[in-house]
Amino acid sequence: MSRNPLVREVPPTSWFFRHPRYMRYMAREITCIFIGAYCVLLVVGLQRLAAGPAAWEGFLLGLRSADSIVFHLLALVAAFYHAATWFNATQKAMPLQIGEDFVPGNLISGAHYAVWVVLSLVVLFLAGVF
Amino acid sequence: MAKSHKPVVWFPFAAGGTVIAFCIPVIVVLTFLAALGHVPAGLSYEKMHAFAASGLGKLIIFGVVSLSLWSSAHRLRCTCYDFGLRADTLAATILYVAAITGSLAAAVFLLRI
Amino acid sequence: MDTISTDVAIIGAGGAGLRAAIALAEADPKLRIALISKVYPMRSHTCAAEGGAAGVIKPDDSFDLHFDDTVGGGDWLSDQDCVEYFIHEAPKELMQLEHWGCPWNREADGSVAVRPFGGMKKKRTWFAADKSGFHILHTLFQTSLQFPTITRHDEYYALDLLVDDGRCQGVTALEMRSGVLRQFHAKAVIIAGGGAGRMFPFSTNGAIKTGDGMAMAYRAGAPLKDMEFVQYHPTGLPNTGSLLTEACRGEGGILVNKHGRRYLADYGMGPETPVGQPQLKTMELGPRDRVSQAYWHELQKGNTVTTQWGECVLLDMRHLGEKKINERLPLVRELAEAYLGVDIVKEAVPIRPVVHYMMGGISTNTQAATPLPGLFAAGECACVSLNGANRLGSNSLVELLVFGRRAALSAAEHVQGLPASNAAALNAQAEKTQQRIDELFTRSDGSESMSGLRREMQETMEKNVGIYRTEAGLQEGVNKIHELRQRYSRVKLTDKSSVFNTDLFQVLELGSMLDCAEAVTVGALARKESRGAHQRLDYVERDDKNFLRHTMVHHRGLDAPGVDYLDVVITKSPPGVRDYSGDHK
Amino acid sequence: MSNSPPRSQPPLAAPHGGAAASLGRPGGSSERIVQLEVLRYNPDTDTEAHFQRYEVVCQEEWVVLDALNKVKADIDPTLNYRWSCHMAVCGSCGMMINGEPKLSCHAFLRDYEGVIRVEPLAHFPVERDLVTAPDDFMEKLKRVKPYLIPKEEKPISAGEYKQTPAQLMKFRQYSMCINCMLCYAACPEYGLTPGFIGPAALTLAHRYNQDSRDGGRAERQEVVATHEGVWECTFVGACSEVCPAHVDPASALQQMKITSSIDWIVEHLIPGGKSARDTASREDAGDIS
Ligand SMILES: Cc1cc2nc3c(=O)[nH]c(=O)nc-3n(C[C@H](O)[C@H](O)[C@H](O)COP(=O)(O)OP(=O)(O)OC[C@H]3O[C@@H](n4cnc5c(N)ncnc54)[C@H](O)[C@@H]3O)c2cc1C
Ligand code: SF4
Ligand code: F3S
Ligand code: FES
Repeated sequence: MSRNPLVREVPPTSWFFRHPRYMRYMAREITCIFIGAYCVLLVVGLQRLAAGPAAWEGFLLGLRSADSIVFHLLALVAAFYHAATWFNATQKAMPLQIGEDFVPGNLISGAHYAVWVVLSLVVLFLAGVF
Repeated sequence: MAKSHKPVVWFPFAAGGTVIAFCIPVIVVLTFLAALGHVPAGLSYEKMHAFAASGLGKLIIFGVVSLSLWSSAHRLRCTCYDFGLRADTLAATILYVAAITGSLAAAVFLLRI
Repeated sequence: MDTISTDVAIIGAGGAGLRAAIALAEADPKLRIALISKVYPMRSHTCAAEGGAAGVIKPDDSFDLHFDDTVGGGDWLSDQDCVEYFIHEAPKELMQLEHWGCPWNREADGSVAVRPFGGMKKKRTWFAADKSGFHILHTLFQTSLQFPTITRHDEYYALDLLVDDGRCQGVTALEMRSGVLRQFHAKAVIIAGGGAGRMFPFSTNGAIKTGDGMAMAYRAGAPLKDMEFVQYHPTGLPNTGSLLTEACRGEGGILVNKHGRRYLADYGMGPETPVGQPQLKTMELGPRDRVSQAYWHELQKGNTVTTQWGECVLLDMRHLGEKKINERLPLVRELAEAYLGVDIVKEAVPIRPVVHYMMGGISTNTQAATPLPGLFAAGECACVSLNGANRLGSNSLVELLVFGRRAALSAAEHVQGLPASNAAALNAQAEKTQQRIDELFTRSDGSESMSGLRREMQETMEKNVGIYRTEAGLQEGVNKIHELRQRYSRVKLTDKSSVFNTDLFQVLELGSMLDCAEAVTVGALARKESRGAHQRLDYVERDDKNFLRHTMVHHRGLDAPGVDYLDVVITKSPPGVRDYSGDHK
Repeated sequence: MSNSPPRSQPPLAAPHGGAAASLGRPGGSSERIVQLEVLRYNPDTDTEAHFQRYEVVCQEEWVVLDALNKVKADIDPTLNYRWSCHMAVCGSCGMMINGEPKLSCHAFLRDYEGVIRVEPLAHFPVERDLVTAPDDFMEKLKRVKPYLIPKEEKPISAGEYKQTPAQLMKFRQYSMCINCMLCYAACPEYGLTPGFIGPAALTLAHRYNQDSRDGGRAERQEVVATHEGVWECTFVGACSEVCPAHVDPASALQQMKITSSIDWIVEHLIPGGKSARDTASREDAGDIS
């Protein structure tokens, strides 16, 4: 008698149910669908903008539907989730060594969050939100 | 095995990921406000038009839109694979072409402004 | 039976085996090298060594000092020509590892850093964080990957040496994943099989340290030397045997018995020093063996603490405070918390001495050659007589390198111009091994359980051949081990499957351990003196007149082994008073 | 020095609350019956794997490996698994414990409730019971040339290659890998695409690339920068989450993606830009040695 190694196939379409961390990963990846769709919306917006004031107003009015609100909510969640995962990851992709020591990872991601908040506030301010 | 040309698609993906993280949330907030009926002053036709008409404005808008599109397309390509879709070349072609088309469209519209 | 032809077969891919393989590959790119190991190389127990490796490198140090430390530390049982060779090769070997990428700790100017170590008068221990052995092993393993002439046979369990025409010409080994026995025909064999601490119930040694290499050579006719010298480390966790580093005491930890007394003061290591102010050479900073021995006396007096893991004394570090403990002893805190559930900030840790290292092993000379032509040995399984009666910490990692390489060079020389081997004779021997295995599988009267025999052996070793020994206890030990060896021939193999049958390997390992245990007990009974790690209550003095000699134990099948002696080589340092204070200078 | 009083500082030195009883977990000896559900597979007799239940009397502070050892010694000698060091350094005892890749010598019973499910490491073929075949990993390890390829050869007699503590720290973390393969069992991309060189092997390449003494990055790029190299990694990050030695392979791989991308740009977009070797030596400008 002899060897007969047992190969356990990974189920290609359902593997991510096996562990919560895989679900978190898939959630991160799926944000791209909403971001992508939202980018398409932006392109449409550009088209409307190019078409003149009436078209632009129509575009803004068109945003005011229940579907649009739901979509925006989803896109917002996706965008925030993406931002958080991205900022937390940067310290891994680009660790910073000063002398012997590495700058602690949460300092790096913390700096990202800070810049992000400031940038967002500036944009909101320029856009006249407050 | 030959070295991969992945960097061609990966670099813009990484750049786009950063752009999405920093810029998209706040932009979504803006249009969300509009969707709720509180159109921010900055989204008026005059303001938007003026912004998009300036060279810098065009550059920013194009950068954000095209990189974000690219990043999303690339990530979707990987996600398709993760979901068990094994036709990677096909998925890549469709998605990248879509992203490029979207970017080109954005460029055309911007130039018309 | 499959035959694998090679030039040199190396048994064991720990530090010693890998160093030998690389040295062979470098010495002669035409040599075919078979590297046989029962575990993947990086699983070898060299990975567990923490402290570091000694080699003279700094300007304030000298070869003479390293010589004196080693010979004195070994209680003059070291062969001084061997020590001489060793101390000169040591820095070269450590430097060679540096050139292979070993991440040695560094000084600010980029040179290699050294730290002080027990028994060494100068700072000369090279270290890679607290994972020196790990880094040495992985550096060697990774370096070995670039040599195409090294063919690894991972997870092959070596069984018997093939000896014909008065010389060693190969080995049989079981491929563990298939259960198939193969024979390796080789012009020379190097054994680098590691130690045998698993003969004892409490050991810092990994599960693989079962003395297979020693037993293999022993059965093939090469004598085992100085096996009675077994090193105990004073502070091990009582359940897992994990080591709590000497630094616990270096930082100011104290040892107390169940009455709260710092009992070391009662064993010539006092007077007591103030708590939290450790001083070199006294009390808790006494020498390793003396501290271990004091535990034994406390045990006899009933002063030990009874815990769920057996009799212990307490290592108290609470007065160091949480801050210092976290700063200096984070690993110790984690270890005690994780494995015992004791937080050293809040509680004293129960500890006990734990078997750590075998000074004895296959008898080799300074060329790493055994008395059996064609057979070489290096590493913990060998006794080249560097460590004498007591090994100094951080000498053995270097021993692996120095004598691993030396064994390779000797083997490379040996294989030149050998007469052709008699394949038929070798095949016939290999068949015998096959029969031995087959018999285990078909044995119907197997009545002895493997784990039962193992337990009895471990209890016997602990009880009779521990830190202190007596005539009566040793005699009991000899008798018991003899009995267990007889009973072993009726051991029952429960698992009859072919693939990765660890029941089978454990049975075989038990056989090896019993062979080694026999040499330990017989050697200890015969050595009527106290020297280094061999302490007898009935012969408390060192006896240079009768026992400045190496014990040589010869295998005699199931009969009692033969014992004779070999003189110690003394070149320039006549036996003197062992300077225990050197341990912490 | 004190004059050796018969008993020094009793309150400090005395074990609190009458010795034995207070040692270890409260309540003295704390035994617990643990239910293990172990995946069994014997190629001699089985065509499929199945779970087997064992009830083991354990000490509270034991690890899963201790429980398995108890099964092996007292209940079922035919159970097979690897282990050696019992101190999380030899890397042999990796298993899936309740679905998570773990070193069984570092998986504490007190962290588990109910039945503990023990399976062989995911993504590797099962040789028998909990023993997997690591051949694929071993082969990949070799492919990344995980050894020092010196920038400049020099004889031993010329002494050490100088390396500052800061230069050492740059790669030290990546040299701590114990080859336990938990990261391979955790990485879904390795599971989906077995050709992927995988976290530990690539990280080892990074370890040498980052070593100030090394000049072999260009050679390693031939493996690292391929499709099966870093580009198969989608930054799941599971590898770093399960790594018992805190090596952080995810970090190493992302860094390598960045350098590989820079290489590509240098090679393809900058006239005269050639190989990784250039970037490698540029990166290390400012070395001492
Ligand atoms: C916890 C601990 C800490 C230590 N700290 C230090 C220190 O700080 N400094 C120091 O100098 N020393 C230290 N030592 C001692 C030192 O680590 C060992 O003596 C040394 O590593 C032994 O190396 P080796 O190559 O001889 O054997 P090992 O590394 O044990 O390798 C033995 C090899 O033989 C193989 N083998 C065994 N039997 C068979 C068989 N039947 N068939 C095939 N292959 C077989 C095994 O697979 C393995 O590859 C320490 C030891 C321990 C346990
Ligand atoms: S990187 Fe970590 S998890 Fe992966 S093999 Fe190395 S030590 Fe194990
Ligand atoms: S889990 Fe796998 S995908 Fe990359 S980050 Fe780790 S190797
Ligand atoms: S037994 Fe060595 S890592 Fe667990």
